[in-house]
Amino acid sequence: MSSITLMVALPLLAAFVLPLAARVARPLGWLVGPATLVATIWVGLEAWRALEGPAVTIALGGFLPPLGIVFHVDELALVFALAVPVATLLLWPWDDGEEGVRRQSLTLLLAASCAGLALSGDLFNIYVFYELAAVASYGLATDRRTAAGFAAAFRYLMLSALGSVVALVGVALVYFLTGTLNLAHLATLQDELSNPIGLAAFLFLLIGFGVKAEMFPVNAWVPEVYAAASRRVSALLAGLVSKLAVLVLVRMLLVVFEQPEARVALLVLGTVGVLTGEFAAWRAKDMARMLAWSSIGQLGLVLMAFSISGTAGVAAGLAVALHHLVVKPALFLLAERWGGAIEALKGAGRRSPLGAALFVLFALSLVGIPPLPGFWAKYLLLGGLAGEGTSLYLAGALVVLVATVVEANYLFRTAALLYARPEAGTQPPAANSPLALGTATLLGAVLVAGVVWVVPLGAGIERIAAVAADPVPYVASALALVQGG
Amino acid sequence: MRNLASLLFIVGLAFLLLLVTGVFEFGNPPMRVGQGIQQVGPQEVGAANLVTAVVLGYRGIDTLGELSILFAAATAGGFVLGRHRLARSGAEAGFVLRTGADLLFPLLLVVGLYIVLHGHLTPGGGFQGGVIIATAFFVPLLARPGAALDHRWLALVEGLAGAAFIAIGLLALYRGGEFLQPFLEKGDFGSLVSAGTLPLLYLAVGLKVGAELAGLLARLAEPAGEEAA
Amino acid sequence: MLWLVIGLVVLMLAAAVAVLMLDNFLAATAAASVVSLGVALIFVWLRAPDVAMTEAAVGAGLSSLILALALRRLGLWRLDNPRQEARDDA
Amino acid sequence: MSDPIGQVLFAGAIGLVVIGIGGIVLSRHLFRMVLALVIAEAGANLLLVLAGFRWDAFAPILTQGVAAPGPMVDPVPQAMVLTAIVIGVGVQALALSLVIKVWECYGTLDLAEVRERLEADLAGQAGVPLPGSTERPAGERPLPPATAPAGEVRQ
Repeated sequence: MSSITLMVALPLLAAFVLPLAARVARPLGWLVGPATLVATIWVGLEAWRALEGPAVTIALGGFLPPLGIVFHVDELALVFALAVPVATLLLWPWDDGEEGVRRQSLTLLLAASCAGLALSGDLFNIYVFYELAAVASYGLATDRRTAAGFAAAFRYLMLSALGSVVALVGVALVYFLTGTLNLAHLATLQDELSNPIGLAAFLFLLIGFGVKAEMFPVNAWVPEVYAAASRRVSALLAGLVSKLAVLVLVRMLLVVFEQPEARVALLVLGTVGVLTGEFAAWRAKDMARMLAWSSIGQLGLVLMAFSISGTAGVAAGLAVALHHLVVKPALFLLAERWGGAIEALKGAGRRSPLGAALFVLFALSLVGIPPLPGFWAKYLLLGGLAGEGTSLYLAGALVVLVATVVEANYLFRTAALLYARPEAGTQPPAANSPLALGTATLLGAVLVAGVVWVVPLGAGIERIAAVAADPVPYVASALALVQGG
Repeated sequence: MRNLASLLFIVGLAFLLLLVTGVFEFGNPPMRVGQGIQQVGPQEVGAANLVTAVVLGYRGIDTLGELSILFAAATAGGFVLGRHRLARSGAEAGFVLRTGADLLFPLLLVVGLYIVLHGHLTPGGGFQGGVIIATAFFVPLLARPGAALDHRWLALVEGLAGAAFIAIGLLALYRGGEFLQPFLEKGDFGSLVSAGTLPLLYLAVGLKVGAELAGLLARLAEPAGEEAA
Repeated sequence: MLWLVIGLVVLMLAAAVAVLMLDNFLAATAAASVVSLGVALIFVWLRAPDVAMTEAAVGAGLSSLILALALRRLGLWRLDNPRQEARDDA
Repeated sequence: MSDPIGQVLFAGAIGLVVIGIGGIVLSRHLFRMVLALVIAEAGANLLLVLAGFRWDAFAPILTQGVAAPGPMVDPVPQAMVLTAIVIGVGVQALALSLVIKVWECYGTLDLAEVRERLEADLAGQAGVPLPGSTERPAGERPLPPATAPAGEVRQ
């Protein structure tokens, strides 16, 4: 089980030696990244197979918690830790040359940090991995080397750095209160955290880590960066990195900060995010920014789902997050050459029937048309919100319904344009590259598989959620490590 | 309007923070973890400098992450600034600066290495020493704007030092321990060869940080030659 | 002791405000390194020699060096008051 | 509450964080935003070290063959601050690289102007009209700006 640390160590090692390997022999450099990611996936699968009981804690460096840093392994962590190398491999930058090597190095660093975010059980360690993900993504955001890319990346960096300072203050407050950073240890110190200062610490951490999670007040960077960066990078940031940031917030909410006010804060911010995101997407004139705003809306849904208490909340949040993890990268890949004005897409479906068909499939699932997985995700979400019963949660459910209508409007409007007759004298945009189309097809197949195996999938999500929603196994696994020696 | 919202946000933040810290008792922290490390740290790790014991032992993965962040920043910086311009004037600085740089270079290098290698005993360590090593390589650049750092050598040192840090960690894993678990003899407490693998890790950190920062500084300093002309 | 600390903190806060107010960026950068040095001094008093050393070497030294190099590259390296020229640019 | 020195130090740390964050949010110049970030980080680091301070305690460094002479301050926040300082410098260096590149591309460091040019560029890339303007952009702008910064770089 200790080998799970390889999921972080191997991509880091590969990122360090990649520039050297590329200098020794070009094919070697070309191979290092994908081979490492495949090895990482294998390590993750092995760990899942070897996982006994609900959760296992690994003491890094052999230093027992709470003194040392731990990795906490349960199925929730493994799902996301495995999604990281898989998604990275699908969106791998197959470029060549000096810049290609840098891009690949940064992508590997991003993969390592995301795996670390999924596994880490230490507050400051999470902060370090979060910063690593942030720095790598600033670099990747400039990958088109346009003036707009540099300006957007700078604004992103400043907002994110501001968030990091706020998060660091939050970490300091937690340390002031408890003198420890281990999440399991913090869970046993509830008394010291359930006070206004503990809530303030949570809010600081929420704002800090919310930047990458595209949370409402700190998401101004999203449309700029996603429009200016290449679609592959947008897909990686929207699909993967945002989910890991949400996972970190959820861990804190479930294990450490059990105050009801913390949940309400998440619900309110998520709801505002849904409203602003969906309406801005509705008004957007170009595909890239429409997808960016829609991503903000979807992440709002995820946050709302996780604000529901108990297993129902985690199950709904997990379902919405995983669905978005599959759909949004696919849509960004389809927007590879369709990223421009939506109006200009008239008739694009005639030049690329497969692309248009895939777009319709993903749009239908995103809106939540049965029997596609998106429907079940929204079903769980609405059920959970209604189950809470308080007026605030019911208002949230209402917002979800309104957002769905708005979402359906702009997505179907776009889909209809794809099949419209092109205006005389204009040329619809070219079809997407085979690589992008192939990857999108693969993701579409995953979506269809989700329809076929919806029952075992739902059972699995329920099982994972039942373990993750309960702080007892989390603490118990750390205790077992300390007592077992 | 936007400024108003920002101001409101800042005032709110200040108020919240002041309110929060008014409650704390300064100078009497709970120290749940700190106490434990002070009790078992010297035996468990064998480093006289407990901060080093925490940085490389208890929180070793943080340090690895920190190294990776510097690497990511240097890589992204190179990615952003692009290829360096090679054509430059060979104008040299004055005699005093040149001689000073020649004298400073070995001095800074030795001081930097000393600080790196004594990181487990006295204040200082890989990061502080690495900064000094980077300065050692940067000062000659100031004195001779025509000279250029060989980025290939820097990349080699950088990559190998980073790989060495992880390799030491993986070796521990291979030996049946956990990733980054210190091994080797702990040695005499407080002597130079002690604390197992910690000095080796700090050496890797120092070299990597030195190479990375030297490269970063050289890249930022590039148009300096044009201006001197 | 108290007055020393108060003086140091006031100096730091004044330097921090100066960073935001000064029109000359070279002076603002210098003020930022004053803040870092002040923090480093406080670290010494807080029995944190490692951190003080790092803050002095990295925060005050390296960071100021990086900022100064960037200033030079941006053409903001001047000792006179740049407000007039800034107006001309805009 | 009780101790005035502690209050002063807390106020200093919080003051630095708030001034720094205020500077990031309110500055209109890209370089000044980076300077403000430096201050905010220094404040956050100070706050973190304060979290581990103990009265009448020694630095967490032992000497050869001697047991600890008395209580020591908490080494953990110090280790975290070491990490945070280095992370901060890395981020600053990257931020400055981006500032340099923005200056080379746009020839301005004024936040409002940069945002304007950014919006125009994004709209131009996508081929959609700028919000609030009737003219259609002619496509992507060429990278060297109309007002070349060349004359500015040399003194």
